[in-house]
Amino acid sequence: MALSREQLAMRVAQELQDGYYVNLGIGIPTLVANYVPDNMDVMFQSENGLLGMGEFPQESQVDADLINAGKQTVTTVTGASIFDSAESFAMIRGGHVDLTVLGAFEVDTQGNIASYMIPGKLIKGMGGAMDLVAGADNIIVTMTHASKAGVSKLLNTCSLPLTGKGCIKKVLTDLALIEIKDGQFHLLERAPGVTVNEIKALTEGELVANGDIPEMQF
Amino acid sequence: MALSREQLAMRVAQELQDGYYVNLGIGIPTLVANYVPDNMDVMFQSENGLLGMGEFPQESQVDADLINAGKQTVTTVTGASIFDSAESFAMIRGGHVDLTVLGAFEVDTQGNIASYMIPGKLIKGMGGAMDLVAGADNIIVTMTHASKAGVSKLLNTCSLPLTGKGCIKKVLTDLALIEIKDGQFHLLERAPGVTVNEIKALTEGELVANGDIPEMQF
Amino acid sequence: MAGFNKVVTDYSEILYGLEDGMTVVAGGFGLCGIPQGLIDEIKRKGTRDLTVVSNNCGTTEHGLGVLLVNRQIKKMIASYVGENANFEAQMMSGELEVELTPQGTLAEKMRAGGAGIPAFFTATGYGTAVADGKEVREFNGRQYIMEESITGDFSIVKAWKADTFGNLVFRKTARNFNPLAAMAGKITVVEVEEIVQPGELDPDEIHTPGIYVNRVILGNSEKLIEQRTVATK
Amino acid sequence: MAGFNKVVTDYSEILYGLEDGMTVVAGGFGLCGIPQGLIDEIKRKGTRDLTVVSNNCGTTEHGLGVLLVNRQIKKMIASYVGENANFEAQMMSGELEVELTPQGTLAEKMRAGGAGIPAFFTATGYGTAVADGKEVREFNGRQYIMEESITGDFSIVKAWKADTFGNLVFRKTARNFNPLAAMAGKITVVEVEEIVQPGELDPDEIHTPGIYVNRVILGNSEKLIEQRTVATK
Repeated sequence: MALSREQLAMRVAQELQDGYYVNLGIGIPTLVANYVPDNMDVMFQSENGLLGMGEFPQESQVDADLINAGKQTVTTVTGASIFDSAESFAMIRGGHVDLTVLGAFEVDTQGNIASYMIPGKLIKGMGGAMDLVAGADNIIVTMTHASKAGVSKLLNTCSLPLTGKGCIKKVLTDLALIEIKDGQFHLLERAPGVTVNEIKALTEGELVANGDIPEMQF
Repeated sequence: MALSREQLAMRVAQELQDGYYVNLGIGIPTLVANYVPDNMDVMFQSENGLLGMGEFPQESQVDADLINAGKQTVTTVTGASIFDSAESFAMIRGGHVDLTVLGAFEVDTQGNIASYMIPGKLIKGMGGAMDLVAGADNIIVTMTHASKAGVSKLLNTCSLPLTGKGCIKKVLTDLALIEIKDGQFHLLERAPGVTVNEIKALTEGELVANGDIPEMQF
Repeated sequence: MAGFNKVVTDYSEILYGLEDGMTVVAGGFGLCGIPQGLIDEIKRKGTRDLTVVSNNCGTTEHGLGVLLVNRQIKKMIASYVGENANFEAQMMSGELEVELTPQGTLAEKMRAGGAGIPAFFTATGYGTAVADGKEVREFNGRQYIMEESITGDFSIVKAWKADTFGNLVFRKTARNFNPLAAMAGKITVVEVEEIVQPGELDPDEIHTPGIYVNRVILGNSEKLIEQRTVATK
Repeated sequence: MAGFNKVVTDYSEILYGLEDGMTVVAGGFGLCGIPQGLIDEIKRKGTRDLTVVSNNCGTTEHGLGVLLVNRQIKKMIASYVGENANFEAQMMSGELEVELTPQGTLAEKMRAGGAGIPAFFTATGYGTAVADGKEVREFNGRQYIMEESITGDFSIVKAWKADTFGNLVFRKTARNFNPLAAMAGKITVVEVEEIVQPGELDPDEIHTPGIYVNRVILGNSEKLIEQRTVATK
């Protein structure tokens, strides 16, 4: 069965390591913060200028001067630091963030990602997404594997305007964990109860499934 | 008579304006700080990361963590700010400093300046001098007009390695205040008792002296 | 010290020198740390045909959105403009020119403009529409695009505290683009919550040195929250 | 929070990963704000053929000069190296390679290296020996040269205070190149005067966020003054 939003977040959380600085995009990636293993410390970077983002505030703590990149009110954890936007993107673009998690509309076998714009609809802008995909070595894209109509989002070539070129190596969909390598999708794990053939059927780009593909464990 | 070091500093001080941020090089320029008019406030920038440099400290105030660009112990004035070297040169190179005063070995009619290196002697490095001459619009070079042997330092073409190209517009020597414009030296003022002909004789580059050239007033 | 006193007491004087057709660089992220009082004064003054550089363009009722509604903006350079319905209409009609710029590139462009760096290379945007017409160059086996810096005729900034010399301190994530906007402006004006005497701010703790600041005014705008989100547990 | 505790208690562990032939970026201006304890440890460790990037090269007895005297430096990238007699001899003999770099360009190269910017344009050095072999380009009628950024395999930094997460605060002009060196290093190690608990440093007043810092050690080096100058009146 396809992963729920919570399961997607739980699976991403398994990629965390103790001492990681992590940038979480809006949507599903945000949920990852709820599943940090107890024996592990990670710090969340918010690209509007905060390292050490905490949980949402209690009513009494709400502060208009303390928001995240999604413009939501947040708190800081102990040991947080605050800085301007150039410094924040120096961290991101300089490769200092250990893991970046973000959503996408499409990815392709060349590691391209499209995530910010659907022509004909309102152009809202790329915000920090282009910086994040270009700056990080370690990126996990979370997305649905295909549209509700069954149209694959894992393509030979992205059809939408790109957010970044050749920068994505790991994709977690509601059906599969996939590595992008040598111009192919490589199936690493299946969502529980989902078969390799089901995944192949919903993957437009070439999907390599070598040997026994394990189910995800939660 | 040729100006003394103190007179050079006094004449430069006449170029100050209320509210100016000023960077003073090592040597004679440093003395300018002693002649700021009473009715005027200026702030001194030291390129190692200090805006609002004060006088030398009393014995009891000496602080190894508070030095100027000449590595001398200094103090801060009220309202000073401290920053890193990139920020310091952002100010300088971004043109935010109102006046820069620095010494030179040679200048020429093209506005070139040589001030950091004499081939064959020890190469000590340019420090911040290349940044200062490239970053400032308003620069005054203070120097002796000629060597003790009478060899001009105001040349057609600098003979020493350049610190900056085409960036000097105003030179104060011990004999004259000169503007560099249209590939010529233009005599603006004479040191007291020094004649135009005496200045011409010690100026290799073409010197224009239109009309009555006033003596400097102190 | 008269020479460095940058305090202006009347909003009608704070925008002296701002003219039609100029480029205005603004601090703020969403509605956080925006110079609302200065924006309102630009509206009152009615300056037109502005090129505005800011991460966002406010909402229909707040932030730079009020200048958009009032048809004072000719061109917008921003990274994300999703919160303003009016924006879409003006953009679609061709009335408003928009240059979408990645957030990090935008921040770096402002800093570079203030620091005398006319252009720099970045991997951000390589291979995307952002790279159209820009030089691509390889360094150490990776592709980068050249981005030119931004300077403003005017910068409008929101800070927490200023001393009378214009030294600034920002509060929490209201800092965002404000120190960069302060660097990028030929004339930089700042709205603050508190004005203190020189010496009250520790020199080691000043975020923006006064050399970047031309005028300071005490503001009284309400701070707004776009996404008021509170803990559920 | 074990994950972010960066405190190392023994100097013998602080340089783990430093190898012959590496590039080391060092903070400090003259002898002000130099990581003397880390320099002494590099001497003790005996790592050789280093490329060292620092504004200055210390004196014969202090700062990076001790590594020079000990023949551990192969190449020096600096803006001003006048305070070290040994330097001249090694340079003249061809033993030491020297790349003189304008101070502002050096600072910007370190920051750019840390910020993922491989190159930038600057007016500094145009038309001088510094421009030899570098691309010249005109922007808005002015000539600029292209400078490439610097990253270090190792950065050695001196700060005033650190919390255990590696958040740093510098004191007065001992800040200088230190925050930039911290950004530029693949591995950044820091010597401090005081280690405090997380939360003791105000998030708004941290100069270098801990994300740039790998290890922190409590130093005990004496602070030196090169030009002790006192008021005469």
